[in-house]
Amino acid sequence: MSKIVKMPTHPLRLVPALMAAMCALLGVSLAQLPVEPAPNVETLPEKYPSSWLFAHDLAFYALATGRVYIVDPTAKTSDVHGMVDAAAFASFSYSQDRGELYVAETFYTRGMRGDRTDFLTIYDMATLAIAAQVELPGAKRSLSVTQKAALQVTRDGEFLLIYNFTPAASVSIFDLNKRKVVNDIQIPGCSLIYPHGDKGFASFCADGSMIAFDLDENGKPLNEYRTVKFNDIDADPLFMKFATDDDVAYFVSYKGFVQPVRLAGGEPEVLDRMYLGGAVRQTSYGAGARPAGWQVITQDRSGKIYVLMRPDARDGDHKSGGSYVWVFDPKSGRVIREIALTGNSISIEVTGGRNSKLVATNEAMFLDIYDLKSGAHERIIGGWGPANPFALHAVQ
Amino acid sequence: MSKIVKMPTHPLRLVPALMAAMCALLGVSLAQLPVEPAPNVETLPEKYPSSWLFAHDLAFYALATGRVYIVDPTAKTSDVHGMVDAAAFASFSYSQDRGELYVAETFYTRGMRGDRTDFLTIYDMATLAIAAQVELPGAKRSLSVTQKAALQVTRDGEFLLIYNFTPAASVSIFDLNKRKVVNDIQIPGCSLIYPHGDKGFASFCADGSMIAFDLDENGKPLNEYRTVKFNDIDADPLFMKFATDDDVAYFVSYKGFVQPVRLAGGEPEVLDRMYLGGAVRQTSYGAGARPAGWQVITQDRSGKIYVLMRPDARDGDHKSGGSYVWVFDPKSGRVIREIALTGNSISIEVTGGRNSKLVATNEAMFLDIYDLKSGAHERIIGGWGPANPFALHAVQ
Amino acid sequence: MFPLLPIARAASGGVAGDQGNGFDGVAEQQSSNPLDPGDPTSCDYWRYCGIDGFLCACCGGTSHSCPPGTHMSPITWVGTCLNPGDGKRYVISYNDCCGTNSCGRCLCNRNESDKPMVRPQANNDINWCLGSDSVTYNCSTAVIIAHDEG
Amino acid sequence: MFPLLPIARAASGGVAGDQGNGFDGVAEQQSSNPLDPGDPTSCDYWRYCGIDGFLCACCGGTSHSCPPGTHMSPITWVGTCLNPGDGKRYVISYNDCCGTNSCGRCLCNRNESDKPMVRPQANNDINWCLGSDSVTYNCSTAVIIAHDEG
Repeated sequence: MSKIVKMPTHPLRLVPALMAAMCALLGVSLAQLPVEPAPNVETLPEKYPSSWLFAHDLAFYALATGRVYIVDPTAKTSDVHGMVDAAAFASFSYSQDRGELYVAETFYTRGMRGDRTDFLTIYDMATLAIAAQVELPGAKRSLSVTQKAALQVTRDGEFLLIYNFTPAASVSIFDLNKRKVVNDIQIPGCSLIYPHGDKGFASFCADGSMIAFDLDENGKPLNEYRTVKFNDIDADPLFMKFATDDDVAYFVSYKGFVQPVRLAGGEPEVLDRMYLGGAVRQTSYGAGARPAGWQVITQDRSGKIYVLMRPDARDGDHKSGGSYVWVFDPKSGRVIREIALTGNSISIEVTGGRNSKLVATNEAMFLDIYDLKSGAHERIIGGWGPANPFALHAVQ
Repeated sequence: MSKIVKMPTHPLRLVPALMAAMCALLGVSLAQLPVEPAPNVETLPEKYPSSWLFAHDLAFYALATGRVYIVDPTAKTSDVHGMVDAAAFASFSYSQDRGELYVAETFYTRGMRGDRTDFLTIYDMATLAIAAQVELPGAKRSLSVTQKAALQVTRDGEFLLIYNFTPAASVSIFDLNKRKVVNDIQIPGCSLIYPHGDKGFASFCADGSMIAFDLDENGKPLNEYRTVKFNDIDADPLFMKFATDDDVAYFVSYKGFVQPVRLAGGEPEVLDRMYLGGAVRQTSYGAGARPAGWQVITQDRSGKIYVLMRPDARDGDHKSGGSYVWVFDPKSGRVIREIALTGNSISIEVTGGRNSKLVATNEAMFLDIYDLKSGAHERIIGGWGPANPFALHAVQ
Repeated sequence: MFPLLPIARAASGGVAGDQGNGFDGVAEQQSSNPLDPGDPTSCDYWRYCGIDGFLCACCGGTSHSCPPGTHMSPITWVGTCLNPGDGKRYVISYNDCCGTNSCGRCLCNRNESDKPMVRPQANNDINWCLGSDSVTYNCSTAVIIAHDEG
Repeated sequence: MFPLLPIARAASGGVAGDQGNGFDGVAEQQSSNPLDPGDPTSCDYWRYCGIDGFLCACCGGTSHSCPPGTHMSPITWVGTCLNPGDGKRYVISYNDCCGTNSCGRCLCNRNESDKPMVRPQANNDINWCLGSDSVTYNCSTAVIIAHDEG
């Protein structure tokens, strides 16, 4: 893949064909350890194990240079398998079925300035080579701290949904077969994207309702729905991070209510809210504990909901992180378990496979790896300089 | 300077003309502290005080996003006055006479990839606005850890000299009046740029000699000179950082020799080398102390040479930094003073003005500020995240 | 270790009025106006009750002005903060300064008025440089735009 | 605080054979070949005697291969390092891996064979991605290209 420098006579050129000459020049011969081939570039499996995780670095100290690290929290060696770039408040998603990673990102022709172009960059999962770079017209892609709801694949795997904010809000429908934007849907006063049915999405709206769309095969709305106003943004707003169990999306509020919404296509169903604090079992903290952090909610493969909790939280602490994870069983409406973290953390995720882990981004921006079964802290993964892995995506 | 978003009816628009409406909407009135104007952007003096310093951040954790901070080491408040971008192993220089900063930098059309373009970016010193962006043809600009000798203004202030390495070595002559490259001079086997005479430059060559050119007003070589071989690259090479006193450039070797070269135009004059260690007076370390670090040498306004020294240095330690600065008087050939640093440091610089400071980049990538007269450690300046301020440029 | 975005206030230490701004290597700036008390280079300065980013006062700007060479964003979010100097609440506009790379100094995150992105005009997770010539984010200001009578 | 370019070895702690690679949060990789002893994720691994950069072995590559999605630079500098496994010196080519942003892990700088830039083929201050499709630097390898008979 490397291009040979167009300087055929320059002595510095070190390509395999010239190596023998180089060795002769240096008075060397073949050694006991074998000479190693170059170039030599690693590859990855075409589908990633469900024990893996994507750690999306916002790169707050150099926002144009965000990254998504591919992490194996179960690995005894080689805990990071590679990375892809994710520029300027990028958003990230992927499709195991297609073997593709998706990065919606923003470039300037001259680094920090010049002409803006937005791209959807598609990577081959096995090689991390760029399979396609598709320009997203209109320079309207949403730019915010990295979060999953800014870029979502529809449940049928056909469309990638891109959230736009200029501050006019819209959603671009990117057809993953055609690799192009097939429609833009205006969602005035509404924000972010949650999968709805097989081929549709929902958004939160500023009046406290949700809006939802069923889409046809061309990305055009078949139906548009508007729920009742159930999100009390003034008094106790819902975080916009979400967990899912089948077709139910779970949200938590600043004050610790769990709000399920069935997003199965058709009319969204706002289910009964439950109170985390009111249903505590075997927990250290009750009153005063609140969800706090960035990615404050996630799920395991059995449908349990995990919420990052801050003891003695006060107003304004909702992003300050938490040191406990409460495991909530939506079937019983109860907190069934508490996992004590080793320190304050801001984002959580649960990986799959036989060896499931609870992964938490801690204050030092390292990942703490906990055994999901025992809750024991096993190790840390990080050491990536100023990286800010705020968004964690377990491989599904 | 801000562009108004083209969404005249959107309620989020917060421009001064709409502020009254906004206040009415929020039920507010003017306060006791006055309402403050927006937009509001600071400016700087047209010439910078000689107490100021440029701290050039390589940004090793995100190389596309280097920066040059404008620092006042004497300030009780506002120790950083601003910054300019410096992308991808950029090189930096400036002209007080023209009131301009110069950044030679490299961009890709898509962040880390795409088509490469090199630019010389010219900033107005008073506003830090971009005065010109001139493309440098050939994608050949040298990319290395930041250092002064990669970009130099000729002593007459007419030309900016840009070092290129592909690995073919050349120097581009950029006419600062015409704001364009007027000539390229090939310097095969030679590296970096040192001002020579009023309008010329010298370079170090791989055979141990220096090459030098006098230039005409069009940037064409009038004369080319080659010195004897005085740089013993195998046994005791000279660092390529330099100090200057009038038309003499000073270099130090790995083992602690001082090598002056008169670069006054015409035939360069290789002057007698002197041994730092052999002329020690009032120093803590003698044998075993060697120059070590990155910017290991600088000068004050009286022509004294400052060398960053590492006690008990061994082979391979030449970039490991030092904890002492030796002040060398070229007139007497003696080390006349030793300044003990508070810790290991990698780059040094001396600022001017009545209140001169010795500034050292320490291991934590903060600047240690020492009073030049007393040698007392006064304060630290930094807190700039992962920045790597390896090159320090005192304002002259 | 690194100061962080959502919990950067913890790294700043101290409270308004304490000695030091809590940021190693950053010169202090004590206000001389008793009606506007505190240090604009401290995360605890009263106006910053909902800020999220690098403090422009540490970067060549002030609490309410941008560093040279940047552009102040024309649109942003607003919150209210209590001024201990006069006991009154002010409406603060958190204008970002845009067009150059992150300043990198004095990272500060406080969320007293912050609401989720569904109410963008009250949210600090959005890059408010979105309305500027370049969306590249350098630092954040806290501009007094009104007195909150509410 | 931050590990640094020219003095990053100090931050790595330990020596070859000690427990731990010296980088918090990076899994170890002990060699199973007695002829090639040490941990490729440690700055003290024998091949790295002249390396300057992020170790590819911590980034999805190995001591002598690049992480997926990067390109190995076709030109670079060479030095020699002593292998404690067989007591012999090897010629090592420090090929950079290029095309994506800095890996950011296991920053390591050692300069045993390093000469100033005037001898570029023996210098590690140069961005050796200069000969690649993109000069963007991700990490550094240490490839055995020969046995040094000299």
